[in-house]
Amino acid sequence: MTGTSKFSGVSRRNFLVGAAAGVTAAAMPTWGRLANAAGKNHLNVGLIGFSVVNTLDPQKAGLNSDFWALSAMFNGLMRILPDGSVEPDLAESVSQENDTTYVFALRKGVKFHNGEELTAEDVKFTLDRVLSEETASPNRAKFQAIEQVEARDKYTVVLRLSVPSVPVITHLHNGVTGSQIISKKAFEDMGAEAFSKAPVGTGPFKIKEWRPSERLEMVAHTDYFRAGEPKVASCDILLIAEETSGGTAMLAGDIDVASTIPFADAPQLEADPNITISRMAGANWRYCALNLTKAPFDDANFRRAVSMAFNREAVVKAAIFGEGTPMQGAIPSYLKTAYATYERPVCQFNPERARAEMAKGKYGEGTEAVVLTWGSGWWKRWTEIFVANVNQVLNTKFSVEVTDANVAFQRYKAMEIDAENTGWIGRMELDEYIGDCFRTDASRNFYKYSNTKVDELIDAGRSEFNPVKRGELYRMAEDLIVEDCPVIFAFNNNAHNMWRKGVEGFVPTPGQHLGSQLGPVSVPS
Amino acid sequence: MTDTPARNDDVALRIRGLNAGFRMSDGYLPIIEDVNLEVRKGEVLGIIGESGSGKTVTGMSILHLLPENAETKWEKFDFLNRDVTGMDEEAFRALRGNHMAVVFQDPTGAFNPAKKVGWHFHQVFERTAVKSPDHAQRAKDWRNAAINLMRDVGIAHGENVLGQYPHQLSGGMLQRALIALVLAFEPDLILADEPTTNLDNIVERQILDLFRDLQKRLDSAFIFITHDMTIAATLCDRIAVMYAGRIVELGATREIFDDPKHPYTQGLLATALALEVKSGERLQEIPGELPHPGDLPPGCVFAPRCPHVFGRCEVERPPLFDLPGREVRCLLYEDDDVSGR
Amino acid sequence: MAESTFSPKRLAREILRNRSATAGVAIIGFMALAMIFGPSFLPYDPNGMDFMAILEVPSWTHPFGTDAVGRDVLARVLYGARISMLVTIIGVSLGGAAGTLIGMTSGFVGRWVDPVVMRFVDLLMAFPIFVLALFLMLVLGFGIQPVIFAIALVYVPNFARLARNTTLAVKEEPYVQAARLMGQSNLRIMLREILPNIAAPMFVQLTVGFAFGIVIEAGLSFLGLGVQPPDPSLGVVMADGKDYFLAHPWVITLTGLTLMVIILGLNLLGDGLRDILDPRLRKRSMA
Amino acid sequence: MGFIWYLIIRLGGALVTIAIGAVFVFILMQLIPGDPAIAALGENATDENVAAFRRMHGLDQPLPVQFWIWLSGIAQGDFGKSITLAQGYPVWDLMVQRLPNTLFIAVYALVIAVVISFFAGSIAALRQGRMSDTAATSASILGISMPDFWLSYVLILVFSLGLGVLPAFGFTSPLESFSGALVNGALPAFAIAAPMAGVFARILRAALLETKRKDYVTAARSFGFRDTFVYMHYIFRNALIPFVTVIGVQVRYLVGGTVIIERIFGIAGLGSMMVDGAFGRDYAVVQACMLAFLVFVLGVNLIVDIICAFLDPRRTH
Amino acid sequence: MSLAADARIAGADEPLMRIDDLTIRFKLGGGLSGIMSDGPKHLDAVDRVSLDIRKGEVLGLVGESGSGKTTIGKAILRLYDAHQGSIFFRGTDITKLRGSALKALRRDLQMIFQDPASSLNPRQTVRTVLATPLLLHRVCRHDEVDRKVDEILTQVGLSPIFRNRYPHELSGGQLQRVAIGRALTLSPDLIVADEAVSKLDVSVRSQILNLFRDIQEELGTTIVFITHDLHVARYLCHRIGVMYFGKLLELGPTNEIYENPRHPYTEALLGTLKPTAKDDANAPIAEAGEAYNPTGTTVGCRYYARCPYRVDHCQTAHPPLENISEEHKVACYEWQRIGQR
Repeated sequence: MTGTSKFSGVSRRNFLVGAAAGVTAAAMPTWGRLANAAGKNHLNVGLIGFSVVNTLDPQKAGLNSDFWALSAMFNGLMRILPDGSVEPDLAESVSQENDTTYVFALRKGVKFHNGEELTAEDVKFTLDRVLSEETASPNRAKFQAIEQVEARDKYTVVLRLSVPSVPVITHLHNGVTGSQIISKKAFEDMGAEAFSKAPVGTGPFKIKEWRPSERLEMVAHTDYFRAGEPKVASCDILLIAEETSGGTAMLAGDIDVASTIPFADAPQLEADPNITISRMAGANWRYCALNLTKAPFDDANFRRAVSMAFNREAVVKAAIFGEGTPMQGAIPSYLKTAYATYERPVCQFNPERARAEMAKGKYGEGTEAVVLTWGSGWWKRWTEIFVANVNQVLNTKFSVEVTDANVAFQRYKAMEIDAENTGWIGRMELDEYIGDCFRTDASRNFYKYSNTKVDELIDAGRSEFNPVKRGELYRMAEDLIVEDCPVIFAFNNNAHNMWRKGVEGFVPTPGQHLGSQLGPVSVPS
Repeated sequence: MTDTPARNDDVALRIRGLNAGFRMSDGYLPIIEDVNLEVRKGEVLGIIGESGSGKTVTGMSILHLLPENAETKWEKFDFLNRDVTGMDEEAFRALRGNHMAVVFQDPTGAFNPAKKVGWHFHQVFERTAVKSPDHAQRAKDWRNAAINLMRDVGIAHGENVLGQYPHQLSGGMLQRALIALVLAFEPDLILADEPTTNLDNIVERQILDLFRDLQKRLDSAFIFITHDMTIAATLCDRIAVMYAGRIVELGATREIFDDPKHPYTQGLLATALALEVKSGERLQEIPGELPHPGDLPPGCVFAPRCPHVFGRCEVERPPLFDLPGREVRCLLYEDDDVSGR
Repeated sequence: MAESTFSPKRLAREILRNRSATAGVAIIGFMALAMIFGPSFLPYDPNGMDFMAILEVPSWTHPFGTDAVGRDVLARVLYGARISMLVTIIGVSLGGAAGTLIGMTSGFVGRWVDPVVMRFVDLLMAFPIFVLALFLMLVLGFGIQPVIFAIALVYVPNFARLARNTTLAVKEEPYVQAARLMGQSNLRIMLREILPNIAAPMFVQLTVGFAFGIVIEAGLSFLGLGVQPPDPSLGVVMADGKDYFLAHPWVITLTGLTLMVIILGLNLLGDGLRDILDPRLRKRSMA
Repeated sequence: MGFIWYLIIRLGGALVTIAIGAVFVFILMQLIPGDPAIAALGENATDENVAAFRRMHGLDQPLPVQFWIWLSGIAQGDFGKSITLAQGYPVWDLMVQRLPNTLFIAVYALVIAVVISFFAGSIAALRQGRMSDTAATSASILGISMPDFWLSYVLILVFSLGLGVLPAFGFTSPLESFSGALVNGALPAFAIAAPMAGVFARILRAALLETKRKDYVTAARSFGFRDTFVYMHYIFRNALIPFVTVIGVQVRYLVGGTVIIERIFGIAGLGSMMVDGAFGRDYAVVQACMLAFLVFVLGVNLIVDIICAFLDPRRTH
Repeated sequence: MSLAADARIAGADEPLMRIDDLTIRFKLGGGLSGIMSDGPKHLDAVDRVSLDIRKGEVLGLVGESGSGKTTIGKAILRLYDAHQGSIFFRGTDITKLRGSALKALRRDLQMIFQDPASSLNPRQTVRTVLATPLLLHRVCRHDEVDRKVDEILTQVGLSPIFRNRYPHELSGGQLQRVAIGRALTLSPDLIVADEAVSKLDVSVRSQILNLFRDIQEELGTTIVFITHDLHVARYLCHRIGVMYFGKLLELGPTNEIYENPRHPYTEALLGTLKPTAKDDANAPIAEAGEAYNPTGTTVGCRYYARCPYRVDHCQTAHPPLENISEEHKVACYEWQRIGQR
């Protein structure tokens, strides 16, 4: 941020009339708009498409946006790299005493924002807090395998598990996990409520002011354990609810870094020499969940027919402007070890086979079903295309019902639906795509899918430490799931990140984790 | 002052061939036609007519105060021996107030409701300041001047009235105050447009007495517009009777009352006076109704109601015939015309 | 003389004589024709997706271009305008009818009913209009029927207040007293004597109500609360266009322009009708 | 004095309306289906999470109890705490952050609308029937016919992306930088102001034309006062009364407009907070916002009434 | 023959209607004015008035605006509720009647309003206006309605071609005829005519007055004629009641009132009738003092402030209505001094 705000970069656009549009970058004073910005070493980060960060207390937080913001102020014991591999972060090393006992040696001299040093007590306190029923952490289920957390000495923490579990280790990273390490002393001094507004972590930034639904103002944590980070003196995270506004804000130079951009605007923004866009397969999957307990989706033939009647390419092209890939299962391509590279016929658009498959089942043409959806334009659009597409091929009478996200999710949880378009984003752990969603009685298996073979494969995968073998196990489970077709797998959309010219050090992740990536980011002075 | 006309004649106002009407959404609506009037200083001319007869339009035409959609045409308009026909509006504005002023029918409506009575006096005295150095001096001490004037028109506690808003005063009181405002101008011509119609009987009488009294004291020319024959009889020197936008008869008050020529005047007097003299018999009627100005009969406008109507009346618009001391717009008197037409 | 009685023929003549009413009728008439017959002249189904023709720039084949799924925007706009108009007209009319009934009863009955009803009307009128509509949508759920209901409810207080005030004025008219002296029942007086005489301002309010009602519909649908896909309404099409407005601004701008023209027509018509039907204004023009 | 009494009674009436409004809003909120726990806890939440959350925030209490707690809190100036927008954050603090922005935009829009309409309305009335009247009148009706949310996008297209003279997004609190707020608020304020300016201009024109026909104007002209004097002291002065009254009526459209506009321009105001709160089922936040809107509308109407009372002595004396 | 001369008519001893100690109270503005004023929150528009209306007579109620004459008229017809007192009609107190009894009463009592333009529903044809009461009260069968309507129209001097006209197509005089016709449809015993000719033009007024007289003579209908026009009152009424700010000040046969007024207010009112010669300086007919403030707290005679005869005693209480002769009643302590000038 240079202290001038420019509205350049769009002048080539052909839709604007008049020579005025050709005027290049008129320098304008910021008018004190982003007050911290003027001439200082300041970073503005746009959190686009979200209007709420509900809490800054990692153990209470539940929303993706909560974590994307608060992760700038915290660290986990582990961290995850853009390629999906996990490495120690606050921990210096992890070792295994036996199948179910893990020993974490903590980094020494790590300082919390309040100046206190990080000790094993803080880690134990944090993890006990996630596990405590009283805390009611939405992420508690992730750590249920932990039986005991022990602070062996000042810098050693021991986790004892009930079963061997790879996911538990991954979930200790600074993402949508709830395991970010907090300062025990600060928490006890401040009390839960004050802490949730001004948390004390070890992260590169510390909170200055939180203006809910508007922005988080943070300043550099000068004692941050990674030398030389953060690179800027201060950083604001701005909540930009309207996706379109995110694009205009970037074009106008109001933000330096952003996660997500409107799919439609990607080429436009990409063409701007002042903006860098990164594009990668995102850590997400989109699908249509089906109610397996009632007609018509209690019939596997019918489900498969629908899946084969569904032209995923069209949805990718029209709903998200080509910014994604059709999916043949739940695992996104970013998880390379498990990603299926071969074709699965059930997930291939093939009208004839679809009709033939339908003919084998209980339900035929004219079958009615309501697909529930919610949310923003492109989300509704893909529902629309999906329904129109299936109706056209199978001559069914599917229809769309729209409600708001809250009601939609409530009805989804209670399975008061025929079908609902849904999906998960920002998940970094393989098990979250298969185990959490398809194991019998798993936390997100609302459609009550159950297949003992799948369960066995999942259990094996959870305790397999070899990444390649582990990927194999999950892919095999996925093969079985796809055949049963409990949901209609749809697509995986690209994860975009963008930053302005001169911004350096931002490492985009498939999960679009914003906060955890801000430490090394610098802005031109 | 440049706009003071020379006073070398006692004819204050002379109008010839006044026509006026309104542009409406559906075309032009003529209201008055061929009005000729003359008022001398110190004289009271009454204009009598029923509603819609055009008497108010006549009055407002003289002051150039008709609404914007009005059109007027003059053959001749002399004011204080100066030809003001076609005078530009700004110059004419300078005449208003200081030389010609109006007392309106509804005194409540004539005051700016947002301003106190005193403000009105102040502004009026300021306006008169251009007349002479004396007036300018008086404008400085407008408060006392206003109180004095109000005393003249029968308002005992003028100082209180100055501090009040128009709506706080009764109609009678406001009418007195309005008259005081008009008197402050010492105008050469005062037009009173049904100034008592909205007042209760007793107050009406008081205001009429006030007019009578003023008229004796001032040498201004008066035009008194009314629909009430009785009032006209007691107040006016001469009377112009209007019907459907035309003056149908004009002459000295006494003569008109003693010997009305025009059938309409005759009918009007008969019906109006019948009530007063209380014969107890059936009242005399003028049959029929007033014509709508947009829908006038082709001939004499009174023909459809006239008991003496004959053939030509229904096709010919009669001109104003000059009779000795009288002007009458009726074909019955064609032969009596002395003008030699 | 104030003209206060209208036959349809006379009304038509008056409208033709009034510039803004004529313009309004012309615009609304044109839009109505376009809405009713337009879609059948266009070779496109408003919901027909064509993935070969995504987001095409306006051209002769697609005058308003195409949207993200290759649907012809003009077809969607015309069809959507039909839905928008229908939703608005039904909603505002329902609200108008209910409001008129409530207001008229309140004003006519008086006593304790009037202050109670009016306090509630005051309350509803103290809420920002769009906020109230938004809330009702959340309560009622999304979709066409809820929008109609929300628009109706939002308009009830407007009409109730107007009806009540005009009723209070008309109630004191001698002819209403005369009707009472004739022994007419209250209901009969309301329906026969009062209603016809407050109908003109209510009618004017109705046209003006349509104009803002369609904005409410579009706004709600724009926020994703109103009419839902696949049915297009003007708001739905605009909300769609909003998603790609940077790169493909014609969808939102042209749809909005159409909406504006419709509102303009309604406003002009409302203006004209006010001139024609409001006896107060008419008398003045005679003065 | 009479006027003080008038104020007290008006304020009392407003308080009653607000109290009924509070009940109304509370009931309305409860009628909305959905669950704040889902909004707060996200997709990972388990049933026991949800139960704990409901318990923690008193959502398991019977409605009358909840209402009573909320109402008695308000009586002590405590508007409760946010649950899904900013868990544990006092609603009052949120309001304090947001209110200046919304007020600023509303007043900004109002000022723009009044200034534009003042000129457009006056010109139209003074030159009735001429070209400038036609132009001003047409512009007004065009303005009225423009939906504000659409206008926002058109303005962004032209002024931000096209000409690059005004920012499309972001807003500075007027408390931080007034000039910044003026520049950043220009487009949103104008988007809200344009339709209102049209309404105001038409009202002003009609009021001026009506006042022009009043007897007292004829009387003033009969006194030979200059046209400008008559216009200022008689015509304009008295036409202000209906003009100001209409501003009071329009406030509910104005404030409603901020709901969408704040989202489009990314203004952290009450309107956007209320929408977020409504979608998040953050009862206390939404209720407080609704009450704030209620107070705002009633307050402006009260001010309008007071101004009218001063403009029109018939109302006070 | 003068009607007024025939003051005592058949059945005069037995009043058709007896108003007893009637008070009509209005709440004063709930809104601003009520809050702003320090005075009482109500106004007695009619204050303890007692009055007999005799069968077959024309009773005139005269007074200025605000005197309560219209209020009494409407109270008789149950358009206002009595705050206190009773109204006996043929022996029954009608102030408490409701429902069907009230509806039955409507047949016997009718009203004619001041403004003919607003007394007819602008959306109804003349036929509808006249047929509605006929059908509602089953005066005639459906197939007889047109004949009956034509009969009524003829009775009030209108041609049957008016049957299908709307009010705006009729002139003021014609409208008033229709209104009179409507009042007659149910052959009422009593008609209240409220300023029924004051909005009419002079030339039309006599037509309507004649119509009233014809109807009265033909049908013998009792009429309460409310007017501020003293000429009209004298012409039409057998007896006159003079009202002032809610009080009945004087009541007596028309001749008696006009020739021998015994209340100072009546005297002043009648004083306004005397035709004044143009040059005749008149003694003031009433003091210009402030009128009685009906919302104020003044006790004593309401005419006190303006009364030239006032004595201290008048301030104690408003004088009661006393019989000064068999037919003549006055509410004045000093009545003996009046009329002696």
